Amino acid sequence: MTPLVLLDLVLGAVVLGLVAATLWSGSRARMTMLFIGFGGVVALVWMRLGAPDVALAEAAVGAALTGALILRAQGSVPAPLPERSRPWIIRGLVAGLSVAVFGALAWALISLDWKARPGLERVVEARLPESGVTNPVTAVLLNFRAYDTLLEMAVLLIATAAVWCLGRSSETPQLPPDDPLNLALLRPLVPLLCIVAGYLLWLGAFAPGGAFQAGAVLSGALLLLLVAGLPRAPGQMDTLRLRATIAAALLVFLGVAAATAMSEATLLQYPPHRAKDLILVIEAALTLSVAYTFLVLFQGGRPPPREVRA
Amino acid sequence: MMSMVATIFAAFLMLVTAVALMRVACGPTTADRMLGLQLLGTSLTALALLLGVALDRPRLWDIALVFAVLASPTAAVFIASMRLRTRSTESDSA
Amino acid sequence: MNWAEILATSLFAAGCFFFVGGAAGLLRFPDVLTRLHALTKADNLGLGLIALGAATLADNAWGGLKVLLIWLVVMLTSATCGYLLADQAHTSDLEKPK
Amino acid sequence: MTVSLGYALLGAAILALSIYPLVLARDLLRRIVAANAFGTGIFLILVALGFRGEGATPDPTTHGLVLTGIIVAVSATGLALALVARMHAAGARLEDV
Repeated sequence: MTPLVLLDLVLGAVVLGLVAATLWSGSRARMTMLFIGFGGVVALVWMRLGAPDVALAEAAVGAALTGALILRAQGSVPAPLPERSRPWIIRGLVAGLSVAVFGALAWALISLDWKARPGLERVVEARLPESGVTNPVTAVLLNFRAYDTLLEMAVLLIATAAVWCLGRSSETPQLPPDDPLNLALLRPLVPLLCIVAGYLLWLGAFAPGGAFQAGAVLSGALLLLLVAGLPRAPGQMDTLRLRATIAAALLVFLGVAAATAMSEATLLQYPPHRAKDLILVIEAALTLSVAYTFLVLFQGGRPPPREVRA
Repeated sequence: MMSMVATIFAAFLMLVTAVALMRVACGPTTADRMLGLQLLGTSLTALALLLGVALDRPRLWDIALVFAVLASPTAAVFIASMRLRTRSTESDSA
Repeated sequence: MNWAEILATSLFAAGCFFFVGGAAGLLRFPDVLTRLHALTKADNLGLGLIALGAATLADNAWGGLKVLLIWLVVMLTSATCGYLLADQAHTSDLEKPK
Repeated sequence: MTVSLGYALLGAAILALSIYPLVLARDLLRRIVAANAFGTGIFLILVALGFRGEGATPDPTTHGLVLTGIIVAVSATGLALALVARMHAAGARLEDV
């Protein structure tokens, strides 16, 4: 048994145990806290499987941001009553369903010819020089399949709009306001988070990284500012600037799409010598929009407009 | 050679982390669970460093950096929402 | 195995030792504040030693500096968040089991 | 090959484990968490399908898909949490679920 097999076994056992403990535990506090841990451990699985871009996103989004969202929402959803059990026939049916789904998936996966499975890595590798970047995942997301990412930004905008339609945001949780240690935490960390976000954005062109990871890290900085209760922290008020930042990525993306449609006759087909610049512009806008979108999703509703500031 | 050593240490540290997760699962208070998560965050940072050596991909260290910088926003949100909740229960009882 | 690798291996081993100590303390100590004490050992020393080990294996100086930056950030986070958490646990009813 | 298959089966197990709470849990927060775990199971199968063994280049399209999936999942989670909070603010009781 090689050490790597040992690592695989330990990692698999921890992930499986963690899922079972998260979903099948009686207490809600246990469920939420274990779920945050689950996101972090899954990031290790992505590293193991040679997907560092996904691991970065999972570490930032899956563990940190989803955790923050759920922690925030926990307060506004009343504590559950002790689970009244459902009729045994329903429980039996659902248990049978999950066993059947696992059986079918396992059968499909085992009977798969893993040596001959199709893949696009050759194609991506062959066309990589035309894409303007050398990180294949960024090339896929922002050039070869840029259409998907464009629609993804539309999904984010729609989710934000839907959350804002649901009502006002509730009271923002805040750290003890006059504690000197808050400032000791904020002063070095907020600039550092911004630098790391910029670093990931720059890295995305040639190494694991990119706009989504950068945006998630930047939203960490915004969350810190918000939670520290700084009077002019972004996300507290429904301002034009906030709305513009959230919509920026989609607007820039649509602008590029329209321009390429006119000059190249195909939607989002960048001219090769311009590809790098275009991707950088789109990614910069994506970073800002993603960061502010996560911030307003955290708020869980529309912040008050500027007038009713008092 | 070094990658094998680092893989063994990573597997070992993963086991230690699983033990720490028991504290997240058992509590008893929410603060205990948060302590468990903080230890998990630190172990994940260390594991990302070790995996970078084990799989011979130093780029994985960037993930350790992300784990490290994003530990504090999560902890801050946690502490802040605990404060909000204890304050609202106080005003309910008052 | 050259000297850097032997040094890194022993640093990894020492780091893992402090993680074991931190995890054991987290499990065995009786209340939040003592568990916090155990946790800081793993945060500061465990990660610090593993980071030093990784830094000795870095291909270039930037890689090593990045790893040391990670250690500094974790120390800052664990110190301040540990304080805030202890403060909150101390002043509120967090300490009562729910 | 066995590594890919093992992690893909792990993904299938995560997916299957989350079906029960996804359908039956009375606490809506638990359903949202289960939906997230369900998604992670699918992501794991996808990434395992793109894994080509140690040192080989994995399939970047599956990574792109999963990355998109993670971002969409968190925005859907945010919307679902806001919906649940609004439901309870409007006076819905857990017994109605």
